[in-house]
Amino acid sequence: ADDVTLQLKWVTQAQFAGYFVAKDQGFYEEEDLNVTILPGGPDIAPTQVIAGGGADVTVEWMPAALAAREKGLPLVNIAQPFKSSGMMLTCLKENGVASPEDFKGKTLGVWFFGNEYPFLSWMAHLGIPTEGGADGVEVLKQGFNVDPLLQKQAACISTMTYNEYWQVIDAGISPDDLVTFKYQDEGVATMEDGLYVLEDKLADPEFEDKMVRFVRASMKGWKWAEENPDEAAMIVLENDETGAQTENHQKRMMGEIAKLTAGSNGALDPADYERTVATLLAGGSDPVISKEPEGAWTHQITDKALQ
Amino acid sequence: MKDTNAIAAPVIEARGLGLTFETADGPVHALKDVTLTVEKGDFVSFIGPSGCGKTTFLRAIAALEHPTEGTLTVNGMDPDAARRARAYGYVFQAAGLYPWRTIAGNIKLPLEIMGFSRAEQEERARKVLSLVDLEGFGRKFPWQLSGGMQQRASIARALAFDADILLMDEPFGALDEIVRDRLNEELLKLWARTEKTIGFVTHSIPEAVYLSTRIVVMSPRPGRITDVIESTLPKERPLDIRDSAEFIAIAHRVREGLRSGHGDEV
Amino acid sequence: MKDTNAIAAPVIEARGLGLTFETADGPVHALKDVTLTVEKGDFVSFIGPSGCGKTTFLRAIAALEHPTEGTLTVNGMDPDAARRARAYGYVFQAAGLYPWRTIAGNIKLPLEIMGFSRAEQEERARKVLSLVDLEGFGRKFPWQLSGGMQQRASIARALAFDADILLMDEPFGALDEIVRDRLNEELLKLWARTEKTIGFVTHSIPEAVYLSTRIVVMSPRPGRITDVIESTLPKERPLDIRDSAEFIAIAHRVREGLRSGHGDEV
Amino acid sequence: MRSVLPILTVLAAIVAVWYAGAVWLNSQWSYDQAARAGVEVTFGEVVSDTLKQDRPVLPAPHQVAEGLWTGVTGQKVTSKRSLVYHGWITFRATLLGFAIGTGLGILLAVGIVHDRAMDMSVMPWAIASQTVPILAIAPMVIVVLGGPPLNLPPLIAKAVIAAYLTFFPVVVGMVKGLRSPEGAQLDLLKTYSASRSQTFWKLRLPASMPYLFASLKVAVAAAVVGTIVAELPSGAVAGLGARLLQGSYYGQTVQIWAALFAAATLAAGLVVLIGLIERATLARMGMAR
Amino acid sequence: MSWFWGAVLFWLAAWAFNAWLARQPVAATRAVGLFVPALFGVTLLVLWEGIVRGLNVPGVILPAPSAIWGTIKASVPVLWGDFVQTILKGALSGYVIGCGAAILTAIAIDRSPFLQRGLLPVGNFVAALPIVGIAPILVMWFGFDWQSKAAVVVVMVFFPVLVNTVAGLAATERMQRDLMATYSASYVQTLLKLRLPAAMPFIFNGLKIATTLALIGAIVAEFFGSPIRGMGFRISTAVGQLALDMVWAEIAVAALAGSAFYGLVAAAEKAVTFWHPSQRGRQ
Ligand SMILES: Nc1ncnc2c1ncn2[C@@H]1O[C@H](COP(=O)(O)OP(=O)(O)OP(=O)(O)O)[C@@H](O)[C@H]1O
Ligand SMILES: Nc1ncnc2c1ncn2[C@@H]1O[C@H](COP(=O)(O)OP(=O)(O)OP(=O)(O)O)[C@@H](O)[C@H]1O
Ligand SMILES: Cc1ncc(C[n+]2csc(CCO)c2C)c(N)n1
Ligand SMILES: [Mg+2]
Ligand SMILES: [Mg+2]
Repeated sequence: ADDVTLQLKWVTQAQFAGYFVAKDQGFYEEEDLNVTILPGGPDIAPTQVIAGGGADVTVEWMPAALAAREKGLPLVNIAQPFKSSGMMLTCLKENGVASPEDFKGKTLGVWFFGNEYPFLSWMAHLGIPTEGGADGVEVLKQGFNVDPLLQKQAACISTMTYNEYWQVIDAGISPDDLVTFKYQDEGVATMEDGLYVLEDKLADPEFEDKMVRFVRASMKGWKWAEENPDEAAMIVLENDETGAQTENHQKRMMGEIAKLTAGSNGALDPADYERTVATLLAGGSDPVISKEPEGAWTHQITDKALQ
Repeated sequence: MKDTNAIAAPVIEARGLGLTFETADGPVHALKDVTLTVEKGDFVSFIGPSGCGKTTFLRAIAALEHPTEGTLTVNGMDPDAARRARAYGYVFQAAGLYPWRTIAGNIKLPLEIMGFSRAEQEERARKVLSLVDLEGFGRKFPWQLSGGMQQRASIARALAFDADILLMDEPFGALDEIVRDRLNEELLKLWARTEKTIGFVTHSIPEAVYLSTRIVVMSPRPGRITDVIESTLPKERPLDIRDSAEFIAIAHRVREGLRSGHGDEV
Repeated sequence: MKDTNAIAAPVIEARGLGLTFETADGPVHALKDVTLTVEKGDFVSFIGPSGCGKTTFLRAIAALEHPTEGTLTVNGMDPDAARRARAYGYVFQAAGLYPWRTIAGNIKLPLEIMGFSRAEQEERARKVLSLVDLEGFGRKFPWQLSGGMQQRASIARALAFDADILLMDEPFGALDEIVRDRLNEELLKLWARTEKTIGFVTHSIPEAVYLSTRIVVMSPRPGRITDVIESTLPKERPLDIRDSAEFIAIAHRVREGLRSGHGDEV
Repeated sequence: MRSVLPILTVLAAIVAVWYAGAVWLNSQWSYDQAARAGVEVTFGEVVSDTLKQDRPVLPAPHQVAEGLWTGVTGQKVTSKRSLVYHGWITFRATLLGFAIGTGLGILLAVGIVHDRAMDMSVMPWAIASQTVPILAIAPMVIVVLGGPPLNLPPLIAKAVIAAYLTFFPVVVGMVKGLRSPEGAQLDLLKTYSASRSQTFWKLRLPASMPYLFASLKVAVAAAVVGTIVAELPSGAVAGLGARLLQGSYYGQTVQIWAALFAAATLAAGLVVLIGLIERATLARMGMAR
Repeated sequence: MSWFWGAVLFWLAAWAFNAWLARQPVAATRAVGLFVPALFGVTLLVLWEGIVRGLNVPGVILPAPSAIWGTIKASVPVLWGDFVQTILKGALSGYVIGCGAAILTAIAIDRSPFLQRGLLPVGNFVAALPIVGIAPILVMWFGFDWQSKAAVVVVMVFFPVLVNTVAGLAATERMQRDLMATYSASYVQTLLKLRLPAAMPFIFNGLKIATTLALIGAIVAEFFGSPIRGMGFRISTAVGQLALDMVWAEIAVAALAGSAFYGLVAAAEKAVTFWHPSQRGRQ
């Protein structure tokens, strides 16, 4: 069997159910692959791992991947299992935020570490400076959890539809007390959770073949997970080495994830790509990418995998 | 509480004094059944082999150790009270100057604590420094001086505040014979002039005989007094009194006392 | 200076020796123009006030300091070579036993370094321990002994490897008179028996006179030799020789020498 | 043993302050929740609520104790939910890193003491090395060591980070210790014309032992910290560090504190262990009085 | 490859030169004392540059020193802003509060052996709590700005300084204390004139250890939530952006600031404890 190492963007959770399912259900084995899944975490830059040769393929968000490409690391998107973006800003109603106009003068929690680009683009889009002041917003680098909202250190925080949002709910705040702004709805969505490899390796037919099989098996895993969300969540749970995840949370997460993967067969939709790039290029004074990227995605793999 | 009634109570009075240290290896009887009376103006030397309790006895007088048996009074009070009344100056076996203070600073230390005025401090420091021949060394630090000079500085420190009792634990041990002779003479003069009461520990028989009005011979295990020799020498003592027959006789008696105490060891 | 009628080269020979320490406060002339010849079998005492360079001179002989002027040879070689040839045993002013070694272990230290066999080490340690009256203390650690016992152990350590030259820096300074007398006698016996050459620093005039064939009187600032007194005492010396007129005369001469050297200071 | 009562007293005081702090810090949430629900609450209700919240700002001592207890005994020790399992993983890496760091530190110290050039050049950089924020470079170290061509297992990568924090106290303490012999002690060996290696084995090394043990105690605690830091980015899969992070990510304060106490217990246990070894060694050397 | 071997060669040559220089009589002078470690540092940098270029290490794994230097020059305002936020506001204030509190606590518990026996073991346990665990909690308590960083620093430096101060206050010799007893000095007099001066070498030992801890603490705490400036913030975001040259620029600033901080405390130590044998030996 051929070895493939996959680097995840985050810790083991239902966000990556498709891959765990493919491994657990033997889809990779059927393709004669021996896949190692490396969990990520707040301190792991998947781009760096792949640059260091620690992985063959990685799950990454497109803004970070394009930024890395500009920095000289030629990442290429070979598949896009997620159709929609799950990122949003979640605000407490009592803090007086009802629409984006109300952001001014407020403190907003934002994820950095390469995940700040969609937010910065959005603010640039709205024309709100991020340097603080009465007309701007105060930005707080949000840590790992939703505490800044619960502790009232921020008026709004970044959440994923499938994860942090539910942590806020679990903490005992009812959905009625919350206001959410989905990037998808605001028209500034960027693509999340694509599969990326190094460009020069794609020239190698053997590697190309491995990736074709890998993407095929992974998409099979995703579709299985969409159809059997509860079983998929249990598979994820079994693969969690820290023993910190809970069944309830993972099952719910799987349900939300299924909404994001729905509508993708694995092939990247060039229209989504164009929108992402346009959003990023509008990224204010310190743009994520300064010029239109070239060759940042390919259908080379999905064409073969999905025929 | 001092002797207002003329002829007065003894300055130091020990009755059946015992002091036992509890150690991991069992008790050490540093002093046993020590009885001694020291009158005002006495110059008492303590002599005896290493470990016989000389230092311990002096420390007990200074309330640095607490007797486990018997009674001990200083100026008629209990030693702790005497200490709080700053009844004595103490010269330790080692100089023990504070390295972060200059020599003058070290000498002023007790004066600062006892609340002397700045001017008085300067004045007294100057005086005692010249007494021990250390003029000009006031601004040096202790570690810039030789061992002998440090020892002299520590004597100056004890003299600075002019207590009535002076307790000295081998103060001249580190000095050479000539300097020692000179300081012996100075000490005698000081004692004659000030009528201080002095307790003095030494290893040297000639020194003990030359200085003392009374010589206490001690012996170890347990530490006890084996002999108390009253000196018949006059109060006025030139250095060459040491060649007199009387001196040699006393020295002989001390040596005999020591030797008998030594019988059981080394 | 002694006349070299003997066959061999002198054991120690210093010519116009000078040693200056550079310090932050300027140079200190510890030794200046020191000329001295020590023959095999001599027992030479160095006496003089504190800071006159006695220790420095002994250390220069042992190649622990390096003269800045003049020449110095030991056994005809330069001191460093003599040190490497392990020509001497050295007893320091402080005992300096290693606290993590037992007394026997401390005594075996030089023997281990010089590569003696195990059996030989045991044998020698036993022998020197009894020489200094410390039988039965071999397995104690230094801090379990009194200061005097520690000093004796350090003497035993220097004797253990039986060097021809013995350099001793105030070895008996910390001991009381009785023990000191006994060790003085032992040292004389050892010297007579082994024909060692001994360099001996002391503060005590009687000790210097009692022990030596030659007494070197030194004086400070700069450290120099002011007098060399040949002893006329016989080689056989009972303790009571110290009451003889001859002894007293020599002691007097030493005292005079010391006093004149002291003129400028203290 | 005389210390038992004082320690218990201090612990009791800390627990009392802790409870007070828990009430104080958690009450905001109780009031906010009540306000959101539109109900009035009494102070008594607030207090009892603050001591049993799911996501307290500061969990009460009994909550942490419970977390520790279930973490340790709630399942088989081989279970991934067991604190013992994670503690064991951290412990292994800590010990390996500690061994590497100590060895390296001693070697460096020996070099510094014996070679002037090393003395003058290495020490300032050893100090500078410790000002580098380890958490910043840990991920890179993990990536570099874990990836080709080295492909080292996570255990080694973690141990390297632990060693990085370990070596410094050892170097500092050991240099001090190897230099602790006084001039007189060195002079003695000079009079025996002892070689450098004899001086090292017979004087410098034994003299340095108390210093070495003092630094080893600091170093082993640092090694635990290093391992935990290294566990954060190593994929956050296992170990107390991963537990800590997971707890932090999901706002499971009780889990954080339980992992935190487990880590501190591990470190304290190792320090005590070294203390015992120290006592035994120094007693054998006759240096314990 | 030639870069690589050239660098190794340079390193060997410089090492030989340093070894030679250290043996010269001039080695004792201050200039050489600075030059030797500087040359050592330069050789490390040259070796690093050589390895990166010689082995073609990608810049996203390890940038070359020259690239880092370029970034430093280009981003002075950013670096300065981060320095102010993290070092001046976070680390320094925490250091002063933490060390001050520790010394005062040590003096406060000094008279109570009971408290000392109880507090020190517990203190050692608390000191063993890894900061990566404490930092998120303190960020939660004190907000995301510099106050929480200072709090982390306080927690980190408190116990080392406390333990050292307590040890220092106990470090007087018996005779030195007896001397005070013979003067019947009050507690405060003994403290001011004997025990504090005698404790200084120990206290400074703690203060020196605390400098590096303070820096690490302030930077690491920023990983757990911060405003959008500060060295820890910059490092963690720059890693995510693969801007490793920026990461290393911040690390360089941290190392420089840390060494300067340490040097400052060491200089103060020298001035205050000039009388201690360890300082006297070095003139
Ligand atoms: N703190 C202590 N704990 C236990 N034993 C002690 C202590 N202090 C002194 N001793 C023991 O008490 C005895 C008397 O000691 P002391 O110091 O009084 O002797 P000394 O006559 O002054 O001797 P030296 O001439 O050597 O100074 C010795 O056996 C000594 O070991
Ligand atoms: N390492 C040194 N650096 C500077 N000065 C020194 C050093 N060693 C000794 N001296 C000085 O050299 C002079 C001679 O010192 P030395 O130790 O030889 O005197 P000594 O005759 O042995 O005195 P003592 O009887 O006090 O032991 C003194 O003034 C001393 O201060
Ligand atoms: C420190 C840090 N915070 C947030 C993210 C953003 N993020 C990327 S994937 C993911 C999982 C959502 O459940 C999240 C939160 C990050 N990468 N690192
Ligand atoms: Mg005594
Ligand atoms: Mg001397």
